[in-house]
Amino acid sequence: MAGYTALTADDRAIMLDAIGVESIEDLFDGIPAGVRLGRPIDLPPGEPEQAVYAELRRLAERNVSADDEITFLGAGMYDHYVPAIVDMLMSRSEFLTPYTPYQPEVSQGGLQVMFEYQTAISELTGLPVSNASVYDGPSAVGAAAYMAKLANRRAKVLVSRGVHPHSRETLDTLAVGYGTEVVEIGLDDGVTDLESLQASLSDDVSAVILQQPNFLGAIEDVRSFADAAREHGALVICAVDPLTLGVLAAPGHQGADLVVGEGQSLGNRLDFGGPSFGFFAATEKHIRSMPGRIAGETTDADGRRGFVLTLQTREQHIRREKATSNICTSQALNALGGVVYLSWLGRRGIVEIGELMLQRTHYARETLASIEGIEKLHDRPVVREFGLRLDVGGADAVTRVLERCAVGGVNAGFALGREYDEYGDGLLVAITEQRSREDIDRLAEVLEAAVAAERAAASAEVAA
Amino acid sequence: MAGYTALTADDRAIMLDAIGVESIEDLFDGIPAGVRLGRPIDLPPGEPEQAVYAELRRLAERNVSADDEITFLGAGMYDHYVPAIVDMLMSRSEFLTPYTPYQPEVSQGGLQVMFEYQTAISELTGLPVSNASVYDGPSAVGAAAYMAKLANRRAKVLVSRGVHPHSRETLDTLAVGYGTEVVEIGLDDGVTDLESLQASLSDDVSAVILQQPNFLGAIEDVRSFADAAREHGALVICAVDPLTLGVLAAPGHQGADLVVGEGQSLGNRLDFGGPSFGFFAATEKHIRSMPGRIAGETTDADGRRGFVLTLQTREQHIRREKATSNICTSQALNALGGVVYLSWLGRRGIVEIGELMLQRTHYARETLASIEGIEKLHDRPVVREFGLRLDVGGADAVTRVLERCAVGGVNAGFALGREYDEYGDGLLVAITEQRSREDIDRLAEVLEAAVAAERAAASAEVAA
Amino acid sequence: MSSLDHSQTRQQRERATTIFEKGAPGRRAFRAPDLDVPRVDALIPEGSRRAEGPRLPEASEPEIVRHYVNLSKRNFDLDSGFYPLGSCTMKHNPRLHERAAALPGHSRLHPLQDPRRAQGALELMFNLQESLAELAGLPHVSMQPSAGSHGELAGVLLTRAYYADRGEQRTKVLTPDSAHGTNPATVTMAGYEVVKVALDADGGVDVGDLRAKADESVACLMLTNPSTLGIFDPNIEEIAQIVHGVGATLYYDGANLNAVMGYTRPGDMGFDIVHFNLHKTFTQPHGGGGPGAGPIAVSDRIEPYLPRPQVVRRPPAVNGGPRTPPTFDLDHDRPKSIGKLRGFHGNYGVFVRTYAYIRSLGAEGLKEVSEVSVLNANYLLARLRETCGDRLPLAFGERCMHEFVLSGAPLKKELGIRTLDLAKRLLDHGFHPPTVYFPLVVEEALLVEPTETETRETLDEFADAIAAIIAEAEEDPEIAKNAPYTTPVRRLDEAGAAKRPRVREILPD
Amino acid sequence: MSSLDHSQTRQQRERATTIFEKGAPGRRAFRAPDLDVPRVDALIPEGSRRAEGPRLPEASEPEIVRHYVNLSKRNFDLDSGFYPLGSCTMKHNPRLHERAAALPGHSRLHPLQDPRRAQGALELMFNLQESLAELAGLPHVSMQPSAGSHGELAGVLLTRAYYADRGEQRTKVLTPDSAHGTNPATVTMAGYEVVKVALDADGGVDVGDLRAKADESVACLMLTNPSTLGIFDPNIEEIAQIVHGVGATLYYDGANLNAVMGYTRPGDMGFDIVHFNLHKTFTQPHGGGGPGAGPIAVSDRIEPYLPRPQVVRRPPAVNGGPRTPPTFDLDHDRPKSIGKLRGFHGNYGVFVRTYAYIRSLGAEGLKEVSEVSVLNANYLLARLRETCGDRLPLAFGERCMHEFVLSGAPLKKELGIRTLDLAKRLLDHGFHPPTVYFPLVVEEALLVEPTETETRETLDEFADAIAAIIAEAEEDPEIAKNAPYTTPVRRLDEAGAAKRPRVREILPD
Ligand SMILES: Cc1ncc(COP(=O)(O)O)c(C=O)c1O
Ligand SMILES: Cc1ncc(COP(=O)(O)O)c(C=O)c1O
Repeated sequence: MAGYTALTADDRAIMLDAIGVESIEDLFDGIPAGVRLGRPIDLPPGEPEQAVYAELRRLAERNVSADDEITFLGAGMYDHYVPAIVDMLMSRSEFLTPYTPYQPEVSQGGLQVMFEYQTAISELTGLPVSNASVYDGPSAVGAAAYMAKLANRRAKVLVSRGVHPHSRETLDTLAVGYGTEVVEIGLDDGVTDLESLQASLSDDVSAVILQQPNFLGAIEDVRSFADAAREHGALVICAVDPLTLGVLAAPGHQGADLVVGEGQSLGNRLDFGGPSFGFFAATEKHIRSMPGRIAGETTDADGRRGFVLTLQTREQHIRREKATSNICTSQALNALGGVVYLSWLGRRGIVEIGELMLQRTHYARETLASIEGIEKLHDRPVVREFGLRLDVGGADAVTRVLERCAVGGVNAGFALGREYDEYGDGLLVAITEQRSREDIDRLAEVLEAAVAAERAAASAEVAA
Repeated sequence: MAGYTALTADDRAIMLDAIGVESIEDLFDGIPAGVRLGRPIDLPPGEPEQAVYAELRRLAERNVSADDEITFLGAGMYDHYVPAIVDMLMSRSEFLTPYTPYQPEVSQGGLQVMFEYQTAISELTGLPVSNASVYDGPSAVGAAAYMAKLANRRAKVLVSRGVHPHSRETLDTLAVGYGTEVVEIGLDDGVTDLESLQASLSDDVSAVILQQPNFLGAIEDVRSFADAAREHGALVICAVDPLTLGVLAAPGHQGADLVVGEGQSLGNRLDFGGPSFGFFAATEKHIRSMPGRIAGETTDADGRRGFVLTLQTREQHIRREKATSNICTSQALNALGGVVYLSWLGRRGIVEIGELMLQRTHYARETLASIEGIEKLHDRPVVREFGLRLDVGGADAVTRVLERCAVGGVNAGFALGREYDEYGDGLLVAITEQRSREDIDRLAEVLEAAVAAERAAASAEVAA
Repeated sequence: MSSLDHSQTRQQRERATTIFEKGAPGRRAFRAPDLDVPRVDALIPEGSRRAEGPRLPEASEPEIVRHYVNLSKRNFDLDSGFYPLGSCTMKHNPRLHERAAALPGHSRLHPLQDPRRAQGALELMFNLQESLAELAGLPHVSMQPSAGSHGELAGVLLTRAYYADRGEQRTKVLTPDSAHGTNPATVTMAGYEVVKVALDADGGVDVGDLRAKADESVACLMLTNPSTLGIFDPNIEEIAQIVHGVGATLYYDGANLNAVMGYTRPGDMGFDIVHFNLHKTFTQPHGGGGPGAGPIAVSDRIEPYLPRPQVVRRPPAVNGGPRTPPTFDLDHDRPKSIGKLRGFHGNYGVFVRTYAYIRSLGAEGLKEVSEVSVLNANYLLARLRETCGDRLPLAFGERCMHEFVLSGAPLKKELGIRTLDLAKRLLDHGFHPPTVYFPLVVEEALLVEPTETETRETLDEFADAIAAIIAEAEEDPEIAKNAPYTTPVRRLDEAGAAKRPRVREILPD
Repeated sequence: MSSLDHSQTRQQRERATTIFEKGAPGRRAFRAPDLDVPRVDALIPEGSRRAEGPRLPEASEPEIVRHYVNLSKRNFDLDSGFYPLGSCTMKHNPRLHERAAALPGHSRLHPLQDPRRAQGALELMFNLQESLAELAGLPHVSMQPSAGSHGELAGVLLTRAYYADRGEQRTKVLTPDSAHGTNPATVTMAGYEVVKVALDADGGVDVGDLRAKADESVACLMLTNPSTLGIFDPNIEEIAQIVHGVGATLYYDGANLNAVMGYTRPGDMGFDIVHFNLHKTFTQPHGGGGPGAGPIAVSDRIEPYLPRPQVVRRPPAVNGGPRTPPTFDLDHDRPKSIGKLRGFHGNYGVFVRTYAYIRSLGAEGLKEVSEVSVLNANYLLARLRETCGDRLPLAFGERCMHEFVLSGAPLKKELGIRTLDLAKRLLDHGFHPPTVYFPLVVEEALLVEPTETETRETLDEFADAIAAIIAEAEEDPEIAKNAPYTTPVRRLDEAGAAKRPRVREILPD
C-alpha cells in the first residue's frame, strides 16, 4: 500500500467484483496501445516519511536563509516577522484543506475570511472594492492592465521604470497576448519623470502604472500622476507595498483607479518567492470587470447573515471565453495569512510599523551614505528601502562587495545592476522591523570594510 | 496593554464603576502592608514577539540537538522519528488547550483519546487496565511501588540494578516518604542476578522491580523473575520500552502485575527530557488502587456511547488524604501523541520497527566490538541498545573519547561511568530506526579513530 | 420560556460578526519594537503622508484567535470528511509536506538570494523539473505558473511566441465542449479566438468536427484526457495526427493526470505542452482556493520560448574558483523567452510539497495512485448504478477513469429534484457534494471524483447516502428542495448578493 | 420518511467509534525503512520473543487523520470559548510559545547531551530559576517537579529531609478545609498525618484553631493564598508567626499566584517552600490534562535538600581549557539532596514556554496580569450579584481576588436546580462551566475564575447566560435538570461507568 491509499487485497477483490472486471488493468483498457508508456515510470522508488524528511532537511541546509544571516535583501519580498498565530491558523485543517468555497453553506469560514480580507485591503488601498486575491504582485499588475483594456479598449499602457522589474516583465509578457503596447516612462532622480509621462499621455493610453514606494524605495507623488492621467481619460494603476500604508497616503485617496500589489509583506513567508498573494482593489464602477473571486454578503433562507462567492458571471466557469480573466485557483490561504496578520497588527500597529521602518530606513541611509566610497543613489524621501551608489568600479565590483559582506554574515542587499544597467554601481538596501539599529550598524561596519577592500584591490590592480 | 489582556481605559472605567471602587489598587486592599512587595518586580521589561522569538532562537542555537549530529545517545530517551501527523494533532486547539475533562459532555474528544490510549497500552503491555498517563517513566516506577505498598502493606521492594538509574533514584526518594525499604539486586553478566533475587525474596517483600530491556539494553528473563516473586506473594513490576513490545514478549503475559514505563519513544520529542509521559498498566484486581485518571466507557441519557473519567473515588479531589495517589495534572497531550503514533505505526509496524532495531543493534554491536580496543560489555541478547567496554583507561578517558567523536559530528553514546562505577570504561550505544547502516559505519570509523587516538595519547604519556 | 432556541445549533443561532465588529478602540495584539534610532520628523512629503490610518481591527490576540478558530469551524474540510469534488482531486494532504515546507531553509529563503547560497532550493527545483518531465513525457519544464489556468496562459502564449518566431499568423484555438472554463477564458486573454469542437456520442472529441475545423488558422487544440467526463479519448492518436497535420500545437490540460500515471503520458499521446496542477495530482492542500502551482512541460520545439529564468544544472567547473557558476543556477539568458508570468521563480513552497510527495511515493506509488483512483471511481460508480442507476444515470458509457459524470435529468424530471437539491441534501449527511453543473454538456451534471486516498467504507457510505436521499425524495421531495438544515447557514441568496454587491464591511468612522 | 433524524446534530447521530474499530486488516500508515544490514535470526531468546504482536490499529494515514480531527471536534477548548474554570487559570495560550518550544535546538535536544553542548538549555533553565525566585521571593529553585501535586510532594519530602537532618521527629501536616485535594493526598504519600484546620467566618484560616493544633509534632502548614475561595488571608502574618513559632515550615500552594504578582510574594508572606503551576500562572496549555510543570522555590534552610541535579552558573574559568566546567552546568554533587523525583531535568518544553511568557510580559506585564485578573473577577462578580445575587450568593465577603465562589444552595433549595444542572445548562449556551463542588466548604459551590485575557464583553455574555438560565429555571426547572441538549453526547452515566468499569476497547482476535 503506497500513496496514502487504503485498499487491502480483500477490498480490491470485492470492488473488482462489484465493477465486474477481473483486474485493475482492465479498467485501463480504454487507453490505446500506441500511447501507452509500456515501461515503469523512471523515478526512484518511494521512501519512508523519515527518509523523505531527512532529504528535505538536507536540501534546506544547503540554503542560506534569512535565519542564517543578517539580511537587507528586499527588492520585492521582505524579511518581516510572521506572528505565530498566522502559522497556527493557516495550518488548521479547516482552512488548509478545503477547496474554493463552491458550497457556501459549509464554507462560511473561508468566505467570511475573504470578506474580511477584502475589507482590510479596501481600507489599506482606499478603494471600495477588492477581490479575494490573485497570484502575486507582478501578475496583479498584468491583470490590472488587462482590466484597463477591457474597460476602455485603448491601445497602450504607460509604465514607470520605477515599477518592479518583474511586474514590468510580466506586463510585457501578458500584453503580447491581449494586444496592448507597453511604453516605459523613465526615472528622474529616483522617481518617475512626470514630464516624460505627460509627454507620452494621449487618448489611446489605457492606463498609467506606477509603484509606491517605487523599486528604489522612493515615494512617488501619486496624485500628480493621477491628475495627469485623468486629463487623458487613462486609468491609474498603482502597485503598492501594503505595509507602508499606515504612513503613506492610500493611492485610492490620491486618484488611483486600481491599486494592486504583492501581499508577502503581510504575514507571508519568503518561501523563495512564493506562494504569497497578490491583491487587487478598484473603484466601484469596475466591480463587474474585476478578475478573481469576490466574496459578498447576503442572507440565508432563514434570514441569517452569510457570505457567498458573488458576481460569478465575471468568471471563467460561467462566462468561459467572455470571462474577465482566466483565473481560477488563486491564493486564498495566503490571503487568510494576510488578514490575520493585519488583525494582529491592528489599526495602531500599521502606523507604528510604518513609522518604525521609516525612521530606521532614514537612519540606515544616512549612516551608510556617510561611509567613504558610498553615496545615496538619489535624495528623494524613501521608506523601507533605498538605493546607494558604491564607488567601486561597476556591477562586478558590487557583486564582489556583496560577497565580502556575505562572508561577514551580512546580506547587504540587492545589486541594482542585476536589473538596471544605469545603476550598475547601485545597491538596494531594505529595512524592515526585523532590522535593529544594531543590525544596521553591523551592516555599516561590514559594508565599509568590504568597499574599502574592494577599492584597495582595484587600486592595487591598477598599480600592478 | 500587556499580558494578552484586552481592557481599554473605557473598559476599566466601566468595570471599576460596576464594582464600586475607585481604582484597581483598591481591589488589593486585603493584602496587609507587612507582606507587600513595595517595589516593582525585578525582571526586565517585556519584549515584542519578534524579540522574544529571536532570543529563544539564540538559546536554541547554543544547543547541539539530534538534528545537528549523528547521535547514538539513548539511556532512557531515544531519537525516534516523530511523524508529522502527531505534531499536527497535538497542536490542534481542541486537543492543546482544554483542561482535564471535568465536563464529559464537551470533552468526548479527549476522553475517547484516553480510552484509545488505554487500549493501546493494554495491548502493548499485556495487561487489561491502563491509566491515562503519569508524569514519566521514573516517576511511574515510584508510583508502582507505592501502589504495591497499598496493595500488600509489605515493608520492602527489591529493585534490579538494571532498572534505569533515574527510576531507582526516584524510587529511593519517594520510598522515604511512604516508608518502603529499597533493596537493590545486582547484575550478573548484563542481566539481573536471579539467584541474588531469590536470596533476597521473603514475605515482607512488597514488589520486585525489573526493567525490560534493562538499562544496558539486555533482554531480561521476566518470566523466571515473576515466578520467583510470585512464590513469595510479591508483586512484579516491570518497566519497559513500549517500542520494543512488537518483538519482546509482553511482560503482562510473563507474570508481571504492573507494567510501567517511559512513553517518549512513542511519538514524543526529546525536549531535553520532557514533557513526555509515563504509562501505568495493571491487572484487573488493582484497578481501584491505580493512580491517575482513567477513562471509562458508558452511555448518555439517550443511550449513546460515551466516555467519562471513571473510578474517581481513587483520586485526590474526591478522596483527599485517602487517595491512592496525589497526582492531578498528568501528561494527557503527550499520551495523545503516543496513541496517534501507535495508530500510525500500526499492528504490523510495531513488529517491523522492533525487528529493524533488533537487527541494526546486532549489526552495530558486532561491528563496533570488532574494533581494536573495544569489546562487548556482555554477551546477552540486546535490543535497541548495548554496552561496550573501551580499553582506554577508565571513565575520564571514555569522556575524552566521546569528545573526540563529537568533534567528528557523532555523539557516540552514554558514558556508563556517569551512573555505574563498575562500568567506568563502559559506553552505552542506542540504535533507533533513525540510525542507518551508514550512520553505524560512520560511528565505527569515528570511534575507532577516537579510541586509537586516546590509546596513543595514553601510551605517549606513559612513555614520557 | 427556554433560554435558548433549541431548533437551531449554536452556530446557526449566532449572527456572523466580522473581526472588524469585534474588539474595541485601543485594543491590540502587536507590540512594536522600540524606536532605537533618533526620531526625525517630516520624512514623508506632506501630500504623500497618510492623514488617517486604515481602520484595521482593534482586538487582543485572544480575541483574534477565537474569532478565526470559530470561523474555521464554519468550514467543511478534507481532513474531516469525504470531498468527492470532481475535477479537483481532493486527495489526502500529508502533513509531512507542511513540516518540510516550513523548514527555515526553505520557508525563510529569499528569492533573490545569490544562487550559490540557494543550492538546495535550486537542486530541488531542478530535480522536480526532471521528475515532472518524466511524468509528462516531455523534456522541458518551467516551474513558473502559479495555477492550472496560469499554466494554460503560459502554454497559449508559448504557442503564440512559437508561431510569431516562425512568422506564421494563426488566430484560433480549438476547445471541446467539455473543456474547463479556464481553457476558453485563457484563449481570449492570449488574444486568440475560441472555436468549439463537438463531442461524439461517447463523450470523446468528434473527430469529424475536429477535422472540419482544423486548418492553418488554428494555433492549438486544448484537451483534457481523460476528459472532464472521466473518459479517456480512444481517438487520441488520430486527434493528434489531425492537429499536427495542420501544424498546430496540442495542449494538455493536466487537471486529470491523476488517472493515468504509469499508464500513459501526455508526451506519449502527442501533446506539445502540458500543465500540471500540483494542487490536484500532487496534493498541495487547496487552502480554500489556493495556493497552487501549474508548472508546464513542453517539447523541444517550444523550449526556446519558456519563461525566464530557467533552473539549470551546470556541468561541473574545471577550475572551480569563486567566479565559477554554481552547479544549480538560474538561467536568465533566454533571448526567445516569452518573459515572466509572475515574480521570482513560482510557488516554491508548493514545489517542496510536491517534491516530498514524489519522493514518498516513487515510481510505483504514483502508478498505484492512478490505479486506485480509477478503481475507487469505478467501484463507487458501480455502487451508484446498482442502487440508483435509473434516477441518476451515468452520462456516457459504462465505466470511467478516475471520475465520472452522472446526470440528474431523470431526477429532476421525475421527482422535481435538481442536482443542486441533491447536493445540498448531501451536506446534511456530512458529505461534501460532487461538482455540480459541470461539465456543461451534461444536463444536471454531477461530477464525482473520489480519489485514491478514500476507503471502500467511505465510498459505501456515500453511495448509501445518495440512495437514502433519493428514497426520501420519492416520498417527499420538499425535504431536499429546502436542504440543507444542519449547516451553519442554510441556502443563501446568491442572486441578491450579486444584485446589490456588499463586498466589504461597513465601518464606523 | 426523512433520510436523517433532524432532532439530532450529526455528532449526536454518529456512534462514537474508536480507531480500533476503524481501518481493516493490512492497512497501514507507517512504512519501515529497508533493512540495510544482514538479517540474523533468533536474536531474541525463545521465551522472551513475542508470539503475537499487540493488536494495534490498522488504518491508513487519511483514516487516522480524519478520526482524530473529528474526535477533536468533540472537545470544548480555550481557543474557541470562555473557560472560567476556577483554580485552573485558563488564560490565553500564546502560539509563540509553541513555535519557540518546537525549535529543533530545544525540541530535539537529548537530556543527557554533554552540558557543554546544551548551554542554551541550561542558560534558559538558569535564567528561569532566577525569574521564579524573584517572583517567589525565595532564593532557590528546583525545576524538576512535573505538576503542582508533584511540587507539593517535593515540598513535603523536603520538609521531611530537613527535619530528619536536624534529628526532629514530626508527624503531622496541617491543611485548611479549603485546601485542594492534592494537598492532603500529598501529605499521606509523604508519610505524614493530615490535620485539618478550620476556616473562620470570613473564609480565612481560623487562627484560634491553628494555634490550638500547631505544636512541635507539626512539620508543615500547607496553604493557598489567595485561598481557593479567592480570598487573601488577612491574617497571613500571624499565621506565619504561629507556624514558625513551633518550628514548622510553611508551604505555599502556588496555584493562585496569578492574583498577586507585583503585589506580594510567598517569601514576603513568610513561606518556606512554594510550587508554581507553570500550566496555570505561566500559560502552558493544559493539553486536556497535562503536561504541566511544578517547579519549587525554597528558602535558604531548605536549599541543601533540593532535588538533584541543580542547574548552576559557574564563575568564568580563569584558564578555560577543554576540561573547564561549562558556564551553565548541572550540579549532581548535592549530598543532602532528597534525590530525584523523575527522570532528567523536568519538563523542559514547558520551561521554554514559560521563559517566553516571562520575557514577553516583563515586570510590568506580570503585574498587569494580576491586576486585570482581579479586576475581571470582581467585575464578573459584580455583574452576577446584580442580576442573581439572591439565587447565587457569594460564599464569603464582598469582593474577591482573581476568582470567587458562589453558592448554589438557594438555587437548589428554592428551584430544585443543583449547581451541576446550572453547569450543564451553561454548556448549551456555549460556555465551559466554572469549577463545581469545589471548594468543599461551600455548599453547591461554583468557583469562577475568568482570568485576565478575557474581554469585558465575554464577561457580560457569561453573566447574561447565567441570568437567563436562572430565569428559565424560575419558569421551568426541568430544562436545566435535563441539560445539556446540544453537546455531542448528553448527560453521561458516571455511576454506571464506575460500577462495571470498561476501560479499554474489546478487540476481535
Ligand atoms: C479540468 C480543469 N482544467 C483547468 C483547471 C484550472 O486549474 P486552476 O484552478 O489551478 O487554475 C481546473 C481546476 O478546477 C480543471 O478542473
Ligand atoms: C489549588 C490547587 N492546588 C494544587 C493543584 C494541583 O496542581 P496540578 O494539577 O498541577 O498537580 C491544583 C490544580 O488543580 C489547584 O487548583
